[in-house]
Amino acid sequence: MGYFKTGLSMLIDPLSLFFLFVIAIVSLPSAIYSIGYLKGEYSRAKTALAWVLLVGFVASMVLVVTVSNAFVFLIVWELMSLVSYFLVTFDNKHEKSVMAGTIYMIMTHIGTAFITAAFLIMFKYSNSFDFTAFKLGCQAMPGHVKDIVFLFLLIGFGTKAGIVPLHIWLPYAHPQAPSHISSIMSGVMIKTAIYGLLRFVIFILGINAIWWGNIILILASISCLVGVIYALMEHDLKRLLAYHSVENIGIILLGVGASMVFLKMNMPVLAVFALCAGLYHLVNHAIFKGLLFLCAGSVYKMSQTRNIEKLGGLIKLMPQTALAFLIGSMAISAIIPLNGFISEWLTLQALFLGSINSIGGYKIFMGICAAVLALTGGLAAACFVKAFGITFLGLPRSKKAESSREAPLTMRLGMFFLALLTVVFGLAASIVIKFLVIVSGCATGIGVEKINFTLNNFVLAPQGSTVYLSSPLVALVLVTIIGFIAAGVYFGLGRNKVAVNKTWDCGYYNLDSRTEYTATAFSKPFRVAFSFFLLPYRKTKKIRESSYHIKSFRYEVFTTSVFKSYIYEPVIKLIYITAKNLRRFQPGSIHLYLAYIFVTILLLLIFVNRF
Amino acid sequence: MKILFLFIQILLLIAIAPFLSGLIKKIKNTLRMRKGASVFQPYYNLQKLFGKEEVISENTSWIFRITPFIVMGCVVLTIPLLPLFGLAVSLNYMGDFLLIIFILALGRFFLALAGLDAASAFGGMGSSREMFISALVEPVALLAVFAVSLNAGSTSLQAISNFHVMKLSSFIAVISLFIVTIVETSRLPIDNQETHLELTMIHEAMVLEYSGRSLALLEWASYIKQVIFFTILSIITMPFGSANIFIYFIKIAAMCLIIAVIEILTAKMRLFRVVDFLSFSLFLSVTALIISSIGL
Amino acid sequence: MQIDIFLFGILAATFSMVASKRLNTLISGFAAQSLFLALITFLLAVKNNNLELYIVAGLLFLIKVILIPYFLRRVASRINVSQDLGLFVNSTLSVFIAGILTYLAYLFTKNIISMSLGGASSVFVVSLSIVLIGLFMMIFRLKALTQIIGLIVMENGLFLTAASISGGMPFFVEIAIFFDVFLCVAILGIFVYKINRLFTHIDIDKLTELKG
Amino acid sequence: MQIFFILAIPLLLSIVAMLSKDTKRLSFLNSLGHAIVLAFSACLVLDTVNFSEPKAFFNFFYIDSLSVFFIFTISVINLASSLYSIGYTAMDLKEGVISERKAVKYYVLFNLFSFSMFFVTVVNNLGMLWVAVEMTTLVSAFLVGFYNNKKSIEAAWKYIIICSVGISLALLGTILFYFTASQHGNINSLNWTDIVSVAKKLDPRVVKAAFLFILVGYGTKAGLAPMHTWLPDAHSQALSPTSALLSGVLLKTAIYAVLRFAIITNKCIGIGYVSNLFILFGLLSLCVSAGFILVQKDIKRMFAYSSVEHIGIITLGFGFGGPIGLYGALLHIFNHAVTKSLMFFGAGSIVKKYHTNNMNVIKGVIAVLPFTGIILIFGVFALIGMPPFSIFISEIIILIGGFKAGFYFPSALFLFFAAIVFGGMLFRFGKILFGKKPQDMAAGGERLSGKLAFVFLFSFIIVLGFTIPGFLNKILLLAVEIISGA
Repeated sequence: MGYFKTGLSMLIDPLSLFFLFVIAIVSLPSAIYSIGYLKGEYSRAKTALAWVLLVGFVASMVLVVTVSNAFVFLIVWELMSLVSYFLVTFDNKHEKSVMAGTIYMIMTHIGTAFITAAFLIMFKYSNSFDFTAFKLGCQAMPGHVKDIVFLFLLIGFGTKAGIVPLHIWLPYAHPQAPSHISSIMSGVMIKTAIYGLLRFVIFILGINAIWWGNIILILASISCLVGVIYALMEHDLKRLLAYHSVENIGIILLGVGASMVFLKMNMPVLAVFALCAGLYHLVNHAIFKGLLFLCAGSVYKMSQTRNIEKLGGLIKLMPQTALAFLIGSMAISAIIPLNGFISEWLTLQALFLGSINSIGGYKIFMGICAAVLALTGGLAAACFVKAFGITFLGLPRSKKAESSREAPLTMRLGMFFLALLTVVFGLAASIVIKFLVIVSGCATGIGVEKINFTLNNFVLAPQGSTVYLSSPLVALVLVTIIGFIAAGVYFGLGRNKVAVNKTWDCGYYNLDSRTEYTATAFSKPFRVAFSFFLLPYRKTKKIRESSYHIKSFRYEVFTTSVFKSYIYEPVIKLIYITAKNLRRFQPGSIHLYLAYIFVTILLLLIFVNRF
Repeated sequence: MKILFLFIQILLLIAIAPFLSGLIKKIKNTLRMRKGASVFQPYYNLQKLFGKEEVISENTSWIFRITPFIVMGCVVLTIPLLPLFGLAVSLNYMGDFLLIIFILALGRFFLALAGLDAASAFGGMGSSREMFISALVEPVALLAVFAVSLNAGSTSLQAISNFHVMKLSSFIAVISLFIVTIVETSRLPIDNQETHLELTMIHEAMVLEYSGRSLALLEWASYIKQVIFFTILSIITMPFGSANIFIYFIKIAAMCLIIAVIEILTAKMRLFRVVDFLSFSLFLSVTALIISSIGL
Repeated sequence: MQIDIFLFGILAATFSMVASKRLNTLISGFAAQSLFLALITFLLAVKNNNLELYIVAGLLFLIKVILIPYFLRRVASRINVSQDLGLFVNSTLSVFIAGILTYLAYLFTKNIISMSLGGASSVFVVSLSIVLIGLFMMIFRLKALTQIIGLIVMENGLFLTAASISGGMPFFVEIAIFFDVFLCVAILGIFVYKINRLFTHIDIDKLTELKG
Repeated sequence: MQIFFILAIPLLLSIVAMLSKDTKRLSFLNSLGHAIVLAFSACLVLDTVNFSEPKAFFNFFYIDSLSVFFIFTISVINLASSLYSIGYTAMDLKEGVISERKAVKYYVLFNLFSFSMFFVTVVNNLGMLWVAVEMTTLVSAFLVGFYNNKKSIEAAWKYIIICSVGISLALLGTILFYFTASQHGNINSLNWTDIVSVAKKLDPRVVKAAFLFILVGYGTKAGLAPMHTWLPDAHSQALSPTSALLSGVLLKTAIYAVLRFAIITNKCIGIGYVSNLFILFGLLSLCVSAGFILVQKDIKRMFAYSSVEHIGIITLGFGFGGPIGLYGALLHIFNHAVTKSLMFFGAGSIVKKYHTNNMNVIKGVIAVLPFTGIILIFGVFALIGMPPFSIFISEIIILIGGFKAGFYFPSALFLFFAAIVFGGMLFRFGKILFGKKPQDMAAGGERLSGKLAFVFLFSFIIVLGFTIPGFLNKILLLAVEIISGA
């Protein structure tokens, strides 16, 4: 049984280091944040448990990205799921948490089953679980087996990453965990799936056919759109963010998928470039999603609600959290000059360059992917206008929101650390990409000594193209211009005369928080435009005083979760009904049971020669 | 030297922007057989607004206050990217065509937030619609840019302002970009700059709470935005004589004429009809892309 | 030759059990079957002049012909069970099915055993068919007691099979099996009492509390 | 020589129990006795590992590494169960569910039961093997019907009838083996060692048919679908310590019996035949149990079906064959025994506390029984095959065996059904373990002896999740050699 004498052999190459870095930059602020977050929420023992789980969670993720043996990988991979299950069910007094944990765990397990199958097929060809042996073994693997392995790995890691339609667990699980954990789960844990894809599909398996890249691009595009559309409909702040994780995984995979296509098209420079774009977005998403979850957590801790329809006006009550959330929102909406913008620009450029350099259908295909990305960006911006605007601006919509105060210092520290990083990764793009090139080279196995995507430390310049982008310059010019304008206005016109008054109310009403625009109303145009997909429906309820007089009228609008109600629920129902029918075969009659034995032996005797 | 030219370019565009708006109004009025206000009316408006006291809602936060500056800053920021006068210089190292889309997104983002800041239902409605339409416009714009850039071989604006870009696909893309321009400049049939009827307005609803110099800045910014879009269209469709300031003005005036004609010929659409309209333009963009991929 | 006659006797007894509708007939049928079995064993013992087989024949007679039927009758009378057996399948059909089962046993023997034995396998046919019929009785008869009888009919069949093969199994194994069967019947008897006490009937078909 | 102590101590204990009156002292003595048995079996394991020669006594006992492995498994579970019994019987006595005399009777039966199970694994004669298996049924039937209520008597009746019928078929199979051995092998012996030595000469047709009877017969006892029907009834009605024994080791002794015949069959006609049958029944068991687990509301029945599932996995492992598959299957036997016993103990404690088996009613176990609850949540994860627990390791080894041998489709089905079971179990147990505790229920009330049993078993689960100790590895490898006939 030499296969299992594994020990803990490590593989630390640029790819692993990159992921270690991502883990570190999100886990650290989250840990600091949790000091303040956990205080007063849980009992002493539970707080200690939270710390233990946090450490275990981070440790398992570190192991996932560093081990060099597939068998050990599988173990630490499941370990990571197990620890995160306990974190999701941490508030286990709520049935919701337990349910979320269960859904999460089941989906993850299905994914792991596929990964296991893929590993075992690879093992059959390599006779060892070691990565290097895997790599050697995969060279001898026939093409169609490679295809199957790829599909298994895609489903397996896709489940963890939350690719549509395997994303179903994500909006349940992420919001239920304590917020600092949500931030790590969304920021880092789902990225380990990307690591898995890079490590096992690109690094070890090697790309066999161009349709691998295509399928990833298609799934990525779908994930982008579906994620952001659902996010727009969502009024639970943390769930909203969770859906955005689906979207952003889609964007990351656009880069990865494009890279795979280019690899197969034998365009190494572009492949590296596209992968850089994907990886850049990966680290960016880790940063700003971590940040947003931390902010959402402090909103939740301070106001005790995550429903944005109950929030509002928090910018005055918790200004620093608001600022951090605003920065996060801008980053995720790809607003200049923050980091989300850089990676989205890079991805668009990668798709564009791919489009130029390829022929025929791929020109259009890449273009459509880029268009999807653009649409996603627009919708994401809309969503975060909603999220920030409804939560932080205007008037508080409930007593709970009115009574919130600024979060404790440790929490703010965690948030501002990440907020700072969004700026740094926005401005230092040219430096970051130099490292990413090395990482991509490691993943794809392409020599990257001659590949350079920067002009100097300030200007991004994709090789083989004449476009440039300099985010520091953009920021500089923008600040200068605004400064000039402000100065011009101030010195040209003098001090502004400002009168503070009530909001214009058409002269009729006293406006209060009940007349504010709501999140539901905000998302209405989107609901109507995407009604073919969202299938919205209404529930109205009249409460009558008498048959002539309606005392109050309740109106709620819902959307149908297409994947849940048309894929998962029917499948589960089918399995469940089959199981129920199966139950009828055991009605308690011993005569029947004896008959089973009788029939079994008869059938076996009849078909004895078939075995 | 280059910096100086850029500086002039920026100031010039800022300066003429209100005039173009006045020009369009004048053309419209003339076509309608009306006398109408002077072409310099926008300048008078701005002057008046700059001089007025500002009234701010008590519900607002700092977002509301900084937004005019950011919006203005954004539109101005796009100007140095355009390869115009002075041997078609531009701040090419700063970014490319795509950057313009991203820059405008920043302004829009803050404007929409400002709409929500005053806790007024009008503002919220405006923000919602603005974000809705702009989200739908984004893929249309991008695909059109994509098609044009494919012809140019680069998304760099300098590369685009070249004769060899002029292909069939570019023209189809330009039609699409023209629709984008109509949307982005709040023109009929998407939006109506002249109405304050609450159920129809989009851009005006967002800035409803603004007054005084803030409003002046926002108005001015929208004039500039209009110029920028006209410029982009002219660069692609008529890639000649960009260095010559008079030719440039003639091209821009032609754009104004077209816009004015379209405005008097159409009525405003229902909000959800816009989706169909934009799908049509998306279809155009895709067609452009397909034709371009064939090489035409 | 005598063996064949006795074999026929066993088969006849078995069929009569299948056809019977009353408990007492059933028990008598079982006694008859066991008697024929004992006789066959005895014959084999004479033939091989094997002391062990004599003992086995004696034990058979003692336990299966006398003791177990007595015990079953006693249980039946003690718990005052009705004589009606409760049939899922009426007796005509049952006999017909039993016939089919015998044919199946014949087929099985022909295809599997005879080939390696080279003829002379009628003992095997009969014994296998008894096993199958015993199982059939357990499946299609409702009462607890019939199930016990079905079980020991199967056991008889097995015994016959063993005996038909080169003079039976090793002696101490036979004895152990004997002992085991007897114990089994006794324990089942105890449970019949318990069932009767708790449920006031021994209608096994109605014991369906545990399901699914 | 240890084997005689291993056999004698349970017998002795049952005699002591018959004479004893003081339950409390008896229960401690019982645990002590089984601890000694475990020590002896550990010695036996080490002995076998070091000298690896099979031992035979009186032409009756035969002990090779396969038997030793089973003996070790049985003695581990016996000790755990006897530890748990201390608290369990005390509780029963306190609540007045059973009388003092009945408690004494329990210990008599307990020890007879363990004796019969040990006996199964050491006899050489296949006829005696049959007798021993039948003995385990007869003794444990009383343990199943221990409470003498309607349900338990019904369960016991079904148990004894179905298993007896099954076992009769196994006897037929044994006779057929004997037939061909004497006809073609020219030996007049039912000793396994003798038949194995002439295995090549046996008539393949007869062996094929005989093995079918063996598989269905002992398979009934092992709980292979569709002959598993007695199993949930018996397991759910037996006392919890007994359920653990039934599920943990009794089923495995039947597997042991099948294995002994499988070795002969493999030698005679090659491995394909047995392998296919094993895979068929393994998958069938997995399928059936997965369905039943999904809709099960009774906590103990749920575990019973889970046993069917794991027996299916074990059978599948043996079906996949090859050194890896066999190794995994054997390891799984041990892992499942340990884990399932733990779960039955946990279920026993829960049922004792909540007085219901219905999982829709049970809520907030962690709040009510903190120790049990926490051990149980890990136990559930262990049972459904999560690392770092032991069952994951053995399942993955079985899967490796399957892929290695090219059984892709069965392996895929295995993964599929395992996923269903995973979902079903997790769904149920998430609900009962977490949540608010019922208001009128006092927390606590866990006994030290019970905790000791939990810790004892749980340490195996954890340790085997990380490493397979050298002696166990060695004994498993030796047993694999025996099964594969090398």
